[in-house]
Amino acid sequence: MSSPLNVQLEHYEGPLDLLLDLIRKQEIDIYDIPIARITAQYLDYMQRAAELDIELGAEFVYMAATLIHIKSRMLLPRDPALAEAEAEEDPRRELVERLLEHERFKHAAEMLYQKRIIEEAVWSNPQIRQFLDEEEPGLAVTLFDLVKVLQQVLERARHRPVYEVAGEDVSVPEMIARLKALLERTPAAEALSVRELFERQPSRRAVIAMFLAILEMAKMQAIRLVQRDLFGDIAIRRHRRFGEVFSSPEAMAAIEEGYR
Amino acid sequence: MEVFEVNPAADPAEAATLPEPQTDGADQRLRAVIEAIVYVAEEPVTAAQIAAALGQPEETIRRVLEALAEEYDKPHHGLAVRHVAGGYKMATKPEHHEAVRAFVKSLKPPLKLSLAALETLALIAYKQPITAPEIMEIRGVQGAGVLKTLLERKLITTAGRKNVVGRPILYKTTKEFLVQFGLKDLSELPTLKEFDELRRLALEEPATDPGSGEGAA
Amino acid sequence: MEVFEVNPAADPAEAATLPEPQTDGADQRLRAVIEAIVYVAEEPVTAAQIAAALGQPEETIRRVLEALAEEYDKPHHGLAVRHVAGGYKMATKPEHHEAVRAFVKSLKPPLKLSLAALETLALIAYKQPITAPEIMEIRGVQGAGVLKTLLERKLITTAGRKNVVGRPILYKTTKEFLVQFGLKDLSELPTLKEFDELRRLALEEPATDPGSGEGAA
Repeated sequence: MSSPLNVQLEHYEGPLDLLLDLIRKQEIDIYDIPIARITAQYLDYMQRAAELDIELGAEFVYMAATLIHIKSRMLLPRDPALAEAEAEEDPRRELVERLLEHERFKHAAEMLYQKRIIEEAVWSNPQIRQFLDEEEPGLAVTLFDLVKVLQQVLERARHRPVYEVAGEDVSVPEMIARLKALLERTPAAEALSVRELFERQPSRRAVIAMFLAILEMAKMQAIRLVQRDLFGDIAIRRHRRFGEVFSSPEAMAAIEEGYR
Repeated sequence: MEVFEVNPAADPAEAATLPEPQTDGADQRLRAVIEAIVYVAEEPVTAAQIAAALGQPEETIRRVLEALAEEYDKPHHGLAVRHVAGGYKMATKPEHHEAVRAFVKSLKPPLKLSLAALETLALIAYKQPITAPEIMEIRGVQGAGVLKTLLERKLITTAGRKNVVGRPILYKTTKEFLVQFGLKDLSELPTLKEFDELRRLALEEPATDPGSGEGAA
Repeated sequence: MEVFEVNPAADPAEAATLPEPQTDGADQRLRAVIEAIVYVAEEPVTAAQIAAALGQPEETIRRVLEALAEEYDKPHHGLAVRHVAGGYKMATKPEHHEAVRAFVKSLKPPLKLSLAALETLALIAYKQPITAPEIMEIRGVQGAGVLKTLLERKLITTAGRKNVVGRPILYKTTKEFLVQFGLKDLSELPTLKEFDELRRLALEEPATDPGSGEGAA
């Protein structure tokens, strides 16, 4: 059997590629494929692939079956009466349509490739960086900014050698009491840096306790959170209701109850 | 498309005496601003975006952009204002690539795509939105492996799910695809029919075929 | 180095038969190449550098550069070719900076996430609602910072607390997340299994496994 694939066994992406190559290399009219010849050549390819230990996908086997099926249908004698009335469906038709569709996309791929070659010869040099503002300043302090600071501190603490003092196990109510005392010693107009407050804590647990204490006090409206700009340091200062909040004994009792 | 001439020196006599574009100050300024914007922008800019930012009618901006593109198209310019991905983008002209390459600092990595990937990309470009099983069916190959490559390169993206058994994911091409392939929009792609013509011309086959009328498939 | 071979206008024969009105093709082309080079270069380029690259006399290049600077100096241009640090550099004219800035500000910045943020977002999208400790455990790194970014970008939001020790906050994705990722609803997210499938096929390259249908566990 003469084969157009004599020199070396080419690699085909799939059976359609193989079929198309057989048809085009031999300049066969795709609308009148000599199915017996093509089937033989197709099977020959599969045979040699097997000899060379090249594994072909299941789709190659499936296509072989399709080809053999078409070949057998072509061999069936045609009903002359039927052939007169209406042209019998060509058993090859569906395969031809698939091959043509496949070929269209091979051409389309080629077209895309050409376009890429042009694009690779073209350069842009946008200068947008010069016009990108650094982040917008402003905005009120949210809980979220607070978390941002906590995260920074914890991150740094993680890379620092940790000296956890075993005995130093502060509860949140205790921390609130400490913070309250600290604020009372601080002039009302002055703000305390949250970052510094965190950094002063000896352990991670204490940092968390301080964090929760600040949250509680903000909720109680004992303190106000202030920030100059979005990435600026967050600070706390006494709320105008500071004295009022701590004057009622129930407030602290409720917190202590909550953390029991 | 109709192109409005910003330059009133369209009169041949006037053009002879006045080689400069004789536009009034405001027009000149608008042209200058738009040139600066197109130069600065990283992504293709649309007339609508510029119109919104400058508070000018979109149609005016579009006309200036077209005039700008036309002006830069002339051979004494090494830059071009190209119509890409629905917007305008400034870039060097491809014919100067050899000389320009030497001065490019960061060489962009080439978008190396295998033939299989390009075929799949073409398939998605023409048939979108399309599912992986449909792609495999047309390509006659079981592997949908190139989809991952195309997704990673941001040339395709998912487009919901198809309401058939198994609800397979649909894929479509992205804006990045248009940019990477220098396409104005998807309609700029040649039709699949045109590829048939191409093949016919190449092979000089008679145009009598049963296969060309398969629009329903 | 000779670089003038691509342009058909530079062909001497053609130039002879088609007399150009003002400048000849080679002059135009040289101007174009230099314009492209000045545009592309990150640092100011000198006449000497261009001369060396193009194999042209430095004096010729200098003249073209000067002419280019003069041309861009005109008010209808928003760009300028300025003489700085011994070389030439293209830049936007300062008088248009306000307009350019207004334009840049009006652009919706594309969603850019760090790898860590993306990993975290993916975990939340697929495992929602999920707590921070759970995310950390899966990622094997402490990633509270990315949750913050994701919350800031409104891609995730809190979803109550989990009833375990410490009652950690649960996170889920938002509507904005769907918008950003072009999803109608969460069911459109590719499943982890589908993703594995894509990966597996990509690794396999040409499909060789006849039983590749649904073997994946």
